[in-house]
Amino acid sequence: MIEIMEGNHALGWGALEAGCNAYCSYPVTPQNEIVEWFAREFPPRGKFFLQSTSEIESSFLCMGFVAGGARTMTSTASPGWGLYPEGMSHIVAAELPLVVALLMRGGPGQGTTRQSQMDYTSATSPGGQGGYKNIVIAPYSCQECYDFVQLAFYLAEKYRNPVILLTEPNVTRVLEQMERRPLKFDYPPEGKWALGGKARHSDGKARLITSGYGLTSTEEHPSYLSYLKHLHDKFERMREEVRYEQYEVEDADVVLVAYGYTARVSREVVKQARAEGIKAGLIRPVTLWPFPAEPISKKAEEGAKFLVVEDNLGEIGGLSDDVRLAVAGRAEISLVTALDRHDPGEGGSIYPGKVLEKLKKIKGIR
Amino acid sequence: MVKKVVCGKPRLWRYRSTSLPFCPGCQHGVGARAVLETVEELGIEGKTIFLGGGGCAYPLPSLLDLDAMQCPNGRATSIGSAMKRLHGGETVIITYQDDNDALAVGTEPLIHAALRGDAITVILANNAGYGSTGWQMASPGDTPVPPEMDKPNPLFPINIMELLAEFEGVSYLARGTVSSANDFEETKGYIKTAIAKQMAGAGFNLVEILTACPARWHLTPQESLKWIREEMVAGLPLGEFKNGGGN
Amino acid sequence: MARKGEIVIDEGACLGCGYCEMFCPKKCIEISQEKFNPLGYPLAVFRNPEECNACGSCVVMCPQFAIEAYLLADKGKGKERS
Amino acid sequence: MEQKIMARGFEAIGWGALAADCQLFAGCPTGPDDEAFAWLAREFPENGRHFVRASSEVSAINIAYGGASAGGRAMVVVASAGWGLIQETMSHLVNAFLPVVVVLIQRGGPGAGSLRHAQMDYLAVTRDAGQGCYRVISLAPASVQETYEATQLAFHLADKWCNPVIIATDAIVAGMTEPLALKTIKFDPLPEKDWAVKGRGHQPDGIRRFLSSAQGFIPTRDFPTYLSFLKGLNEKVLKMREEEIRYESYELEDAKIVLVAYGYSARVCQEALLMARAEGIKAGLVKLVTLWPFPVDVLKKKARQGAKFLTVEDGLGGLREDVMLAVEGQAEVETVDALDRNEPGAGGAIYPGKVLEKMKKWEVPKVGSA
Repeated sequence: MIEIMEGNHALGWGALEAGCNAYCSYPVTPQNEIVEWFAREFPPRGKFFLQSTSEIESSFLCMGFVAGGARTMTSTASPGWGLYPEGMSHIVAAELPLVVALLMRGGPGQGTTRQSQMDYTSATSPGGQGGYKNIVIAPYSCQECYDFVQLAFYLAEKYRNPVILLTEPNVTRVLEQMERRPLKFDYPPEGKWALGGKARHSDGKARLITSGYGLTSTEEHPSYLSYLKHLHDKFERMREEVRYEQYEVEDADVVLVAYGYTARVSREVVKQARAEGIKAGLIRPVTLWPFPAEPISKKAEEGAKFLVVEDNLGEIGGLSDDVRLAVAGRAEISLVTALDRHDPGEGGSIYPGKVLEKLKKIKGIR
Repeated sequence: MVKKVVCGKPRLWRYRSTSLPFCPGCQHGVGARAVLETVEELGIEGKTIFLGGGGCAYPLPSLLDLDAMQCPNGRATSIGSAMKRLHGGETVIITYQDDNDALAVGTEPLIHAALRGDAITVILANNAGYGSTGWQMASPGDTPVPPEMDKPNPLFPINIMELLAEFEGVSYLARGTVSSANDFEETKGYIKTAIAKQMAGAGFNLVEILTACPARWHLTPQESLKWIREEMVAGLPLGEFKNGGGN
Repeated sequence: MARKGEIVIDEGACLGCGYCEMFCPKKCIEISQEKFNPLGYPLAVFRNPEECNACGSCVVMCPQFAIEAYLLADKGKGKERS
Repeated sequence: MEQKIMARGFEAIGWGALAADCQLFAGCPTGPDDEAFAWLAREFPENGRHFVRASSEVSAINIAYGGASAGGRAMVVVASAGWGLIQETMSHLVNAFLPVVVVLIQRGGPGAGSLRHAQMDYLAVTRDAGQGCYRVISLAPASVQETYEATQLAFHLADKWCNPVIIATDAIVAGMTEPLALKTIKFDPLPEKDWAVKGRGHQPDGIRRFLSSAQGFIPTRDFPTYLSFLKGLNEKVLKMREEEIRYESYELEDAKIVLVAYGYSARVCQEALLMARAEGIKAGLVKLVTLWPFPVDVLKKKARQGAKFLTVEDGLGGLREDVMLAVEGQAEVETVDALDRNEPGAGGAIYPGKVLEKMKKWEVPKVGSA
C-alpha cells in the first residue's frame, strides 16, 4: 500500500518493524523529527523512549539499554555526533549491537542547520579511540530509510557491533512515496550476554559485560591480545557486508561515484549525459564501510575516468580518499565538492547542472 | 566439638586466592561487603545487576557472583537508568562508584538520573581522591584536605546530599562510614532501606559511604579511620538526609 | 557457658593493614613482625585464642575478606551472628 | 647556558609547555597521562601559570577553548580513554580558528582498553574525528627530547595556523627517562592575536571582538557566507598540508624495503634497520614526525623506484591506509601491527626481531649485488 511519508518517520516505522524496543537520543537540528516520531509512537506501544540531557548521555544510556538486552536505536546530527566517539568506542569494545542514525549537516563546529556530507570520514574511519570499524549504510530515499534501518538492526546484532545509518536531512525531510513492506532477516539466536539478574538466565550463572578487556581477563577473552585478534577477525568478516548499486556503468567511460542526495543528483546527470551521447555511469556505494572498491577498481582497469560527487571538501578527504584507494593510480579522478554548491548560503547544495558541467570538462566537450 | 562458621567471605564473592587488587587499608572491600551482604540478606541476588564505575573499584564487577558490568568512567548511572526502565520494577540496579566517578566525570548522569527519579540505588564510595590514576586529590567530597596537603583545599567539595535532596525524584539519601563495626552495620542499614525503596519503585536513592584511602592520604590505616571520623565527617555529616518523596 | 570462638586468617589475602587488630575487642589479633606474605606485607596473627568469642568485628572490617570466624560449641546450638 | 637534566617523557611535555610560555593547562587525570598531570600540577602554579583540574575531558577541552579565545596559549593532556569526549570541541575549535595544543598519550583501546601503551588512534588523530570536514596537524615524538621540542613546535604551529595541534605520543615514549637538553626554540615571530576577546575596553582600538564556532552560518568579519568560510577552511588545510610535512629518513637511498613508522615503533625500526643492514638487506626507514600532513612525495618516489613498504604500528591498521594512498598501487604494502606483539598481556609490544622477520618475507637482493 503506497503511502506518502518523510524519511525521518520511515526510520521509525522501519525500526518498529525490526523489533526495536528502546530509543534514546538528544534533539538537534535536523534530526528533531526522528525524536518526535519515537516520542509519539513508542510509549503507547509499551516501548522505551528517553530524551537524554546530551549526546554523551544518550550514547551511554543506549549502552545500558543494549547491555540489558533491548534492541536499541539512537539518532543524532553532526553537532551531536562529535560527542558520540567515546560512547561508540566503549560500545564497540563491549561488543554491543546498536543502530545510530546520523543526519549530516554543514560543519565543522556548530556549522549550519542544512544538509552536507561532511561526516563521511568520522563515520567510516571512526573518531573514537582504538581503531575500530562500524558498518555504515547510506540510504538516499524514504523507502531506503525504511528498508535499511531494518537491515542495520540485523547487521548490528549479527556482528554485535554498532551500525551507522548515514544520510542527509534533504533526503529524510522530503515527503515521498513509499511502501511499508517488512523485510525478513534470520537474526542470530539470542545472545547469552545480556544482563538481567542471574535468575533470568537459564543457567543461572552471572554474566559480565566490560569495555576494558586490557584491564580484565574473562573466560571468553583471557588476554588482551586474544581479544584484539577476535576484534580484528570480526572487522574482517564485516567486510563481506559490502553493498553497492550501479547505473549504466557497463559501457561508461566516465564513472560518477556518489551516495546519499548527491547520488540522486548524479543519476539525473547520467540520464542527461546519456541523452547528449556521453557514456556516463554511476557507482553508488550503499555501504560506505565496507567500501565497494571492487567495481571501481574494475572500471579503473578498463581505463574509465572518475568524477567523485560529494557535498564535502573532497580535496581534504572523504569519499574521494576511498575512491583514490580503489583506483590506485590507474585513472584520473575529478571532484565535485561542497565548494561547487549553487548558493553561498547554508542552503546551497550540489545541482545536476554543475556536475554535468564538470563531466563535460573531463570529456573535453565545450 | 562442633565448629560452625559465623561469618567470613561474602557468599557472593568469587573466591580469589591472592589479595584483592586494592591497597592495604583501602575500604572498597568493606564497601563491597556491605552491598553484597545486603543483597544476600534480602535474597535478591537473582534479580540484581551490579554496575561498577571507573577508578580503583573498576575490578569489582568481575569479582562477584552477580550479573555485572564494568561501566566506562562516570557512566554507571546512565547505564543503570536505562536498564531499570528495561527490566522494570522487579530488577534491582545497584551502581558502585567512587567520588571521582560519580561526582566528577559522572555528574551529569547522576544529577539527571535523580531529576528523572530513576529508581536505582547508587552506592557512592567517597574516598576523597583518585586512586588508580596516581592519587590526585578529587574535586569533590574531601573537606578538609588530608594532612599531607599543606595548601588550602582549592576545590569546594560537593555535598551530594544537599544537592540532590531538593529533587522530587529522589526518595532516599543517607551517608555513613565503615570506620567501625557499628558504623558498618549502620551503613548496611542505610543500603537495605535504599534497596527497599528501589524495590517499592519510590524513585532515585543514594547511599554515600566515606571510605578510607590510606595510600593517597599518606596516613596509616588507623589514622585514616580517625581522620574520617574527625575531619571528613565535620565537612560531610552522617545520617539520613532524605527519607520519603520520589514517585 | 561463654561463647567460644576461633578465627582463620587467609595468608594469601591479608595485606597487614591492621584493622582487625584495631577492632578486636579482646585483643586477639596482632600484626606480626616476623611473618610476611609473598608480597612482603606483615601478616595478621591470631593471639590468645581463648579470649575470642567470634563476634566477627575483625571479619567485617577486613577489606581483603581474609578472615573467617567460627563458633565452637560443645553440642548445643550456637547463636548465628547475622 | 644549556641545562641538561634527566627527565621523563611526561615531564618533557611540561618543560616544553613552559618553554613555549603556555599560560593555561586543563586536564582530568586518566591513566597513563596522570604523571604529566602531577608534574604540571606542581610546576605550573609555581611559575605563575594556571593549572585547572577539570572534572572530565569534556570540561578540560572547553576550559582550554576559553583560554585560547582570550588570546592565551592553552593545553590539555588526554589519554585514549577520554579522547572520544573532546571531539565535538575539537571541531568547534577548527571552525572558530582557535589554537589549542592537545597532547594524546595513547593507550590500548577500544573503549577502556588497557592502561598500557598502544598506537591504535592513528585514524582518529589524522582524520576529522569530530563533525564536519577538517584536518589538524599532529606531531609524533619518539623520545623525551623530541617530546620537549614537539610541544614547543605545537604551540607555534597552533598560533601560526589558528588551529588545534595534536601531539600523539604513547605510554612508552612518555614513560621513558632520558637526558633532556632544556633549550627554548626560537621561532619566527607571529602576528599579535588581535582577534582575542578581552572586553571591549581592553581592545587597543576600542572595537569589540566576536568569536563564533558557527562561522559561515553566522556571518563574521572574515567569512560573510558559508561558502566563503568553506573556501577559507579548504585553503588553510591545503596550505598546512603543503608546508608542514616533517619526517626523518634513514638509509633510504638504496633501500629496497622501506619501513614506515612513528613514536616508539620508529625506534623499534631503527634497531631492526641495523639488524637488516647487518644481514645485507637493503632496508630504509621513513620516520614520521608529523602524522598529518603525511609525507606523500618521499614514499611516492621510493615506490616508483620499485621499493616495497612495511608499516610498523602498534595498532589495528591505520598507517597502512595512508601509505597505500601515497604509493597509489605501485608498491606492495605489508604491516607489522598490534597482533604481532611479543606477549598476549596488555604490556606486549612490537620488537625489532618481529620487524626483521617480516622483512625477510621478501627476497630482496643483498647489499653488493645488483
